[in-house]
Amino acid sequence: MWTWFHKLSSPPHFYRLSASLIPWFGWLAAAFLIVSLYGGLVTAPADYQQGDGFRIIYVHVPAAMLSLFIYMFMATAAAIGVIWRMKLAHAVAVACAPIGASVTFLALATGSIWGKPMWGTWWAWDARLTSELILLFLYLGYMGLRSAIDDTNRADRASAILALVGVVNVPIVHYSVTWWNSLHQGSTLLKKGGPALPPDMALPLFGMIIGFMCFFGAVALTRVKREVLVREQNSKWVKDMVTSK
Amino acid sequence: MQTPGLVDSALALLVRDLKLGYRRLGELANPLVFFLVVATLFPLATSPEKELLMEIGPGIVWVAALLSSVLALDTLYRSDMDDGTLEQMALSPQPLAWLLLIKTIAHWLVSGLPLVILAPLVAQAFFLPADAMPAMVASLALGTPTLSLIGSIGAALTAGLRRGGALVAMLVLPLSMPILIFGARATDLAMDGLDVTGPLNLLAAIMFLALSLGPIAAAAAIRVSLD
Amino acid sequence: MQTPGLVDSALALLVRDLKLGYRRLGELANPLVFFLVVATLFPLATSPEKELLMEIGPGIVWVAALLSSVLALDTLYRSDMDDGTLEQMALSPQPLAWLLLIKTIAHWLVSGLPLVILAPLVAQAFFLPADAMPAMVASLALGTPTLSLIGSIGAALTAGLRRGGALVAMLVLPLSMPILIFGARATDLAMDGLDVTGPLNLLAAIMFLALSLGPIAAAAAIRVSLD
Amino acid sequence: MKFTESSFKGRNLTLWRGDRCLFQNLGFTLGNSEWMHVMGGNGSGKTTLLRVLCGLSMAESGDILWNDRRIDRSRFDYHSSMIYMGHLEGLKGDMNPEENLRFHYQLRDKQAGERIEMAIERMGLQRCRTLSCRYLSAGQRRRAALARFLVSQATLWILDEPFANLDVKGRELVEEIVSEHLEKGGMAILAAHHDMQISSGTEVPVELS
Amino acid sequence: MKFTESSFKGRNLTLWRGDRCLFQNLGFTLGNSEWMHVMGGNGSGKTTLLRVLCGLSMAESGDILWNDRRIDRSRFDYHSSMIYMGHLEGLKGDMNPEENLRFHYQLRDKQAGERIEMAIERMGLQRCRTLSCRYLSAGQRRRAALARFLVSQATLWILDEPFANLDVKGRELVEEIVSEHLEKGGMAILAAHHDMQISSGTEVPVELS
Ligand code: HEM
Ligand SMILES: Nc1ncnc2c1ncn2[C@@H]1O[C@H](COP(=O)(O)OP(=O)(O)OP(=O)(O)O)[C@@H](O)[C@H]1O
Ligand SMILES: Nc1ncnc2c1ncn2[C@@H]1O[C@H](COP(=O)(O)OP(=O)(O)OP(=O)(O)O)[C@@H](O)[C@H]1O
Ligand SMILES: [Mg+2]
Ligand SMILES: [Mg+2]
Repeated sequence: MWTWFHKLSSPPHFYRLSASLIPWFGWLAAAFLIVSLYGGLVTAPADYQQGDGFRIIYVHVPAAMLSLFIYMFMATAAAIGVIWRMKLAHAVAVACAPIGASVTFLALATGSIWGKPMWGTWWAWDARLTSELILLFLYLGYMGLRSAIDDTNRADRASAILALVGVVNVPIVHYSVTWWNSLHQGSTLLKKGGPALPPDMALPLFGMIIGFMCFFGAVALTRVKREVLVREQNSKWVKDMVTSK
Repeated sequence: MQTPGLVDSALALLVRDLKLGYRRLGELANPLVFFLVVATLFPLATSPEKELLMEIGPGIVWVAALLSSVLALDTLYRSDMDDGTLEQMALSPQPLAWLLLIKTIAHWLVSGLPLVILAPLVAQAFFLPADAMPAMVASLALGTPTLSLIGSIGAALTAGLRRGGALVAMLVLPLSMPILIFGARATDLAMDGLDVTGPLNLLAAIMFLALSLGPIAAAAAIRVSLD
Repeated sequence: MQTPGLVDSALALLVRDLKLGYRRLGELANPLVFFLVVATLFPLATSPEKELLMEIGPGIVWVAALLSSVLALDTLYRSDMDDGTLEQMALSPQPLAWLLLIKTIAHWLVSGLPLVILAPLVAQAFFLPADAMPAMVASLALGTPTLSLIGSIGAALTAGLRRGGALVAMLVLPLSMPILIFGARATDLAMDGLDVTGPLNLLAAIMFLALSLGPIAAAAAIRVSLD
Repeated sequence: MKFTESSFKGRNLTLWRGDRCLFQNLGFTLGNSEWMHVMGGNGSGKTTLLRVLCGLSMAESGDILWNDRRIDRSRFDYHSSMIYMGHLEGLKGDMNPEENLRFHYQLRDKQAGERIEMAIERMGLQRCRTLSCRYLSAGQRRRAALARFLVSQATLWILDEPFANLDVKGRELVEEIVSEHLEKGGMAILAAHHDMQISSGTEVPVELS
Repeated sequence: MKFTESSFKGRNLTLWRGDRCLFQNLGFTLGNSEWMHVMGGNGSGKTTLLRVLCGLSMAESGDILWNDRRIDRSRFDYHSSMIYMGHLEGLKGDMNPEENLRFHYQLRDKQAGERIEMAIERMGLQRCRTLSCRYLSAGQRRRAALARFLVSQATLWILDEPFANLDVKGRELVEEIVSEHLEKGGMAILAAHHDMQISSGTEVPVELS
């Protein structure tokens, strides 16, 4: 276990590993997304209340879930980076932040597009919506703090602390619908006793979620690869690699 | 040589910070003045109608409290950082998190406590019913220390950077939004004659969480800033 | 040796200050995010009802204006004072008042202008009617420079005399109150479909007064601070 | 008073700043009555090394041991037995030298009170003891910071360019004080461009480039 | 290049700080190729005197004359022909040395551009020319501030402890630069605790106590 951990944390090894993993994630994402989109947009029946408008769920829910997942992932990486002083983990956290911010923005945008017909307003100051907005601010704050510190080492550690502090917001986003009576609808997918959706609606949704995850994997690995290269630009293995090309 | 205990060192630091705050009367007045300006601006900017003022009163008090505590943040560690006293504190045998907690408390005494004391005055100006006053003061008393504690993390993260201002606010405000929501909610409930223990308990819980975790995060951040 | 003219030196200083404000392109987003965060605080603290938000909207925008000009004030001269660049500026052949005016303009470009540009967005979120928008933007465009200019005098006084804070508040507040009142009045009038030229003319007049006297007062204050 | 036997060791210290290696595999051992003279031109990394030795900065790799325990694992022990002065004096401009000194020791040593008087006198600060530090001259500020060492009973002294801004008498005074400290069995680490006339103790030179 | 004939005079300068008289009825005359050596222990008032001579502080009484005109009456003239470096370097931490130097001369001299390159090289700052000044070492910051003098074509140089934080080579460099300046007919006012080896020009000693 430890040797594996150590091996993974060596930049050249990670670089090669990620280079071989990216295509896998990429193709899996493409496959899942295409199939589920077809399932969601074509074969799934229209909702008896909302008609075809509900189909935005296939973007909104995966994006919203991913926004939370990426934050946890980023914070975990940052924690590993701080505790074990592993630079690679910091590189992972850095690479995740912009993706997380974009996905959060996507969730907010699709949510408000959906909210207009459903609630009659683009935006309401409701617990779920607000905490999701705070999540976006946290991502932006993370990136803002990084950009304000020019020394990578220092920026890594400072922004990691911020990411860890921000973790308190994640359960608030997730449980906001349970803790406060909210405009936003409650948990339907991960409810006890199975999802409260008919299978031909739910299956494509799960497919989309997996597809989004794989897409995140591919983009994140690509960004980490780039980040590692920039950080290790003076090291021997990068120079060897560049000159051997 | 006999190292002073936690209480001795805390007292010394508290006295020093209060003394410095008192010597710089101006800095002490800033958050206060700002608080009053924000509060008086609203009747001027909107309209002096009683119903409206009553409705926005608690919210305004809270926003003013939040903004003025953020405003004062810049001075929390910056000056100690610039003249090297913070690095001397980090090299003392006392735990850094403890020292930062004391500094934050001193900061709250200078910037938060006056707000708690002044709030009834402002609330009066906003025609807040007298029954709601205790709830509002209680919510401020429980909420503003948390604001200072969260702010202290932000200030610690940006202590080494020259352009703190907007960045600190950007880091701190999102995290302090829940306090604002619960604080204003408590006063709202009290105005409607409802039970306020719910939000007050929550504020207290958050305060204790912030008390236990905030200084540790701030200490870690200061060590990074000093590097 | 050929001493650069007023325009050359002004351009150089402007570019420097803007560069320091936005060392990285990403930092351009900072005031934007900050303003949005501040704007979100109010509905959170009061209530998200449309009528209420509509009524307090202009007030909120003006509070944010005051806040961002006060928040950034401390950095206006303090950092140049602490690292000695201000004393080098005072020793340059360029008139000090001119240099300070340029610095104030740079400060407004960083802290005031984004506000003027973003105000319609925030106003939208507060359901402000579209007809009132031009008046509001105009009032901000005329009012925020004055806030910066008045603030610059205060900042100059406190730059060296660290205990002059109370003095600044006393100097800055009475002077900036009228701006806030007229600014918010203009928007209010426009919302009711009335003529806004009165307050706007007044704002313009105050701005020109501040433009001509502010830098001279600030330069005198800086010379005292440097002594 | 004699200091108890202690040791201060560095092993394999390496530090990069940007794309520049300040020191690599640096090692040293310091025992009682030994002083380390850190030499090197401007920008060679003396200040950075001293901050690493204090525990303010972290080296990329390598260990620093106080009495054979890593300093980041025994912070209390280490920081109780060391004292540091860097380029920044660590004086509050709104407090006078005496208040500054007193506060410094309120976090460190309960019994320092009596020695503070003596330290102010010996550093030649009698005339400005009640003057806010912001009005002090550069050399007077330096002296106020150095007064800490006179009060201190720490074993390890770390001084970064103690001579900067001092006049001739001031410099002699510092050499005298350090010599006395070494005589009592203390250790010192000094970064300085000048030659130092330290009359006792053994010099351990470290050259950075 | 030779400097035109100029004169710098002080007459009856008196200054009190608090209850302390720093100097009283101080007078001096400085002509081309002369340099004033301001001496005195810590806190004797050297920095204060230099700031008065710059026009940053005001003396209680007395006049300072540049080419026989009071400096507060001919600010443009005087400030066009002098350059000052104090205890504070006047560098922005967020800009690199080159940007700092360039900005300094954008307010003073349109034609300084070409000389900036040379100045950076001569001060030994090639390696850190693109590094933000906040990351520079104390000596490198000092060098960056001194680079201004190499670019300058001002007649009167005022330097407050130019040697602080510099290494041996740096100190020799400063002496060299000042000597060259004096050879060209410039004037200099230096406050320093060290002995200075200025190989040309005439020394005008001023002792404060
Ligand atoms: C701007 C507005 C909106 C925001 C910020 C938002 C945010 C979120 C978030 C963060 C989640 C994920 C929660 C989690 O994984 O724990 C979520 C899930 C969901 N959202 Fe939204 N949402 C918005 C509008 C809407 C609207 C208008 C609808 C439809 C009426 C909607 C329907 C759903 C559904 C069905 C889920 C899945 C719930 C589950 O099974 O957990 N959302 N939303
Ligand atoms: N981020 C960075 N990138 C590149 N170089 C850096 C960075 N940060 C610091 N440095 C360099 O590291 C060195 C730090 O030097 P340090 O302050 O330790 O020098 P010093 O020996 O104390 O010098 P002095 O005698 O001038 O005080 C400097 O040369 C500086 O230019
Ligand atoms: N308000 C005041 N009251 C009393 N004394 C003061 C006051 N302000 C300054 N001083 C004294 O005036 C002197 C100013 O000295 P200055 O900074 O000019 O000294 P210096 O010769 O440059 O010393 P150094 O060699 O240490 O740089 C100091 O002795 C200081 O204590
Ligand atoms: Mg150094
Ligand atoms: Mg001096």
